[in-house]
Amino acid sequence: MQKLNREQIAARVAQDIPDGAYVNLGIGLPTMVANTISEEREIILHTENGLLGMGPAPAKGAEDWDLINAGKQPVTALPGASYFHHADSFSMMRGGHLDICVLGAFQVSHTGDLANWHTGAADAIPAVGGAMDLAIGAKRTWVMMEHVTKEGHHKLVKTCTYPLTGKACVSRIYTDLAVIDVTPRGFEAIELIAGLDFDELVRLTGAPILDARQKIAA
Amino acid sequence: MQKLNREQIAARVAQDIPDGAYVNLGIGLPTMVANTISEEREIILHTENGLLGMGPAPAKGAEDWDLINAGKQPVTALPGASYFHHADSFSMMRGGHLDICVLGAFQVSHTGDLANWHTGAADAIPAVGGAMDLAIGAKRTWVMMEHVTKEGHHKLVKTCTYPLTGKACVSRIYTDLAVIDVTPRGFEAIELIAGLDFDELVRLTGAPILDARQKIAA
Amino acid sequence: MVNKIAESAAAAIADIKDGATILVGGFGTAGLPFALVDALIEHGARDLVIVSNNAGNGETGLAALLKAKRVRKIICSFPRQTDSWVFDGLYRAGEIELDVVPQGNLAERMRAAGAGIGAFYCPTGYGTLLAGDRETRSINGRDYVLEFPIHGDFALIKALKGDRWGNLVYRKTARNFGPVMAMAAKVAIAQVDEVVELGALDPELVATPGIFIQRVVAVGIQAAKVA
Amino acid sequence: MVNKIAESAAAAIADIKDGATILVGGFGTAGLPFALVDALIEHGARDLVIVSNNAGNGETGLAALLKAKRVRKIICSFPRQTDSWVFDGLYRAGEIELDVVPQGNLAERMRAAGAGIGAFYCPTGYGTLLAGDRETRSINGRDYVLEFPIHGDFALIKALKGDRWGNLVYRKTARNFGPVMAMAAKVAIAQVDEVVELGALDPELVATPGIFIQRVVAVGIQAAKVA
Repeated sequence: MQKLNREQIAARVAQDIPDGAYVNLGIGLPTMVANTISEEREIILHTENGLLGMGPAPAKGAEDWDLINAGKQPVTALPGASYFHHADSFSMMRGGHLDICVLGAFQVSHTGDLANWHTGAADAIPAVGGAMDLAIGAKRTWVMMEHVTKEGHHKLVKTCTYPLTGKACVSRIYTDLAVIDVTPRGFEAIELIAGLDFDELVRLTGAPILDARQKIAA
Repeated sequence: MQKLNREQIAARVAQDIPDGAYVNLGIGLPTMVANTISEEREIILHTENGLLGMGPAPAKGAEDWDLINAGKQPVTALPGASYFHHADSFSMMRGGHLDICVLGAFQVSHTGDLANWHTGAADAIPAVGGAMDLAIGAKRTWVMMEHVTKEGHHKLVKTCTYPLTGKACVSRIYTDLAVIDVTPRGFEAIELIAGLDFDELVRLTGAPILDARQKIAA
Repeated sequence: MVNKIAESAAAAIADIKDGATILVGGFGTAGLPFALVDALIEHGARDLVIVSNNAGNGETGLAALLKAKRVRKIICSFPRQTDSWVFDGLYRAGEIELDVVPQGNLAERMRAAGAGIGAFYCPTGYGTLLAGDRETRSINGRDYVLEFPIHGDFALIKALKGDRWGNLVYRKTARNFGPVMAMAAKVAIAQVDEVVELGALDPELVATPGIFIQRVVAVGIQAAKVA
Repeated sequence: MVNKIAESAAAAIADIKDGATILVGGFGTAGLPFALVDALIEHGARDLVIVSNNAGNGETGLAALLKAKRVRKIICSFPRQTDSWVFDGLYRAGEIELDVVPQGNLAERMRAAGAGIGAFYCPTGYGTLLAGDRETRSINGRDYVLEFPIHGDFALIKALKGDRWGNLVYRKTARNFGPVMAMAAKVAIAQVDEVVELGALDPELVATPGIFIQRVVAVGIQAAKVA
């Protein structure tokens, strides 16, 4: 069994984004999804600091620091792009106009609660940015993360122990081991990487998880 | 005693509008104020259908029906004008950004209640437009109207009998007989037309009115 | 390829069902999407709820839709005009329901729908008939009325130019309700004078980003009103 | 003649008093009004409450204002960044108060202030720490948190061009918080690369109509950030 690396998780996410979708990719890991979308596909990327139709990073030396993404990295604007202010930009999220947002996470509960903004550590400086707006705003909120922490702790859990970003907002999780839907019945694995036993996935998951691979194939 | 005609009331209102003020002139009688503002003065007119920097009516034959005022008459846009949508336009009112709005009225109470949108008649078709937003939104709401009705009924009253447009919103009233402030003490006349006895004004006013002419002169 | 261009006004509105709530742009005739409304009349959907600033002018546009008896209810700020005889007649005959909403509340309630706001406290209309039995609240000494969003199943709006992503630019005061209605409807349909190539619109000038628009149809220049 | 052009950044901000609440535009360094913030540091006002998306980058702009110990409290969405060491140090030393607000709520609460909305029900943050002990309400099966406006005594923002009426156009994603902060402040001050003649700005392109701006100062082109 070979776990997916980050690029492979990103590519797996990209595969499920329909053509024509309006998508926001959260800062950090999800940003990598953009690089795995093939050029012939037309997916319209939103960045919450006021741009729809975000293009790839500019060539070295061609950076325009008035044209950045949510991670404050220089980007480009595609033909068809538009600029708008923050209240309009967050209306696009909160109003349910984005089809998908992809976020990183510390923990996701089997009811879809998301924790991704704060470790709860006493000395941590809290910083939330647009995470809470995105989590509850998009039509579908997908999470992209490693299945367990570096220390081997569960990240798919019954109840998040870290402070929440949003309640019952995650609909699907892409990990280095599996693709998991969050349903009224809890976690349902719809895809496992080659060579991974379902029992092993159960062991690595901190809440009950159903094998729904047949359902999807059917 | 010669009552002011409508043009004269309009001119009297215009005289009190400071240079540089942002002003909305309600449909009907107040629209006439625009014509009495001398050309060398710079007053920025707002029309709630999405224009700031409204200019005079276009020349005959030069009408552009995409460029109209709240009364749906063709207007022009001055250099420095801007266009915006309705939510932004009414934010300008409701957010207290307009310095003055001038409205017509059926009745004004001595606490500043305004009735100008509905006669209350059973068979009347109600229509409010932007009157309620304007009445409560501008920094100052001025009313411009005849002092009494054609039938001789009071229009300055203790309590409005017509349905209200806004409560405690009117700060000044310009009539064909006087200029009246609405204060915590009620109506206060600050100016009477030449030849009008104060006692006569009292008779024509349906609520207590104080003579505040000295106060202003002092 | 994202392509929101519909081949005709008829095609653009074909899935509007009886009973739909439709936000119709325009202030008087400026910004009124005549081609889409004409297509809707032709289409035949009935029992409609219309949200628009006015209730029709003369015998065309919204007035024609009303005259064809397709509208069950109208939510608007200013139905009564010198040329609103079609509405006036229906209203006096008890053949149409009317919900009068202050103009700014109409705009803000649609914006709230588009922006995912559940409700908001608004000072407009406090203490008046139009506040009805709505909740009120005093905040920092000022009185407010609780207002809820107005959502549309469809929006029919008019813009100057559009592209295949649905980006729109408007013309002068014809912009009026277009941007907020586009936000507030499940399916927002724009008639434009002209469809332009992707990239031809200045991204700084786009007043309605394409995310708010589902369909665009070019109808050529339609004057707001012949004087 | 209406003339909102100030002769210098120093003159534009001269009446900012100790204890003022100041909305500072920008997302990171894009749209950050460096010249106005530098003038504010020079000016010396202290005990300030700053509302801005971030809490300073590097040693310039907001970070320099913080470093000069002029800020009592910051209301922002994302203080912690790779280059926010000035803020981080003050925060850990207990020398600055922090109020973290979700980014969209920050924008919407300022818009509400500018739009005369008393409060609004917002789904963002429901069930999280950041909702604190705010009122909540379920509307049509969705849970909302009651959010109140954020007003500013002053706003300091950056735009590309302005005119003597205060009309502004912005550049790309440097627009960010400028328009909402302009609405939300009693005195909104814009630094612009260039002041242009009245009538030189396309009235369709003006993103902040002059009614929301009290002062404009030309400072020449200030790059958002040298990479």
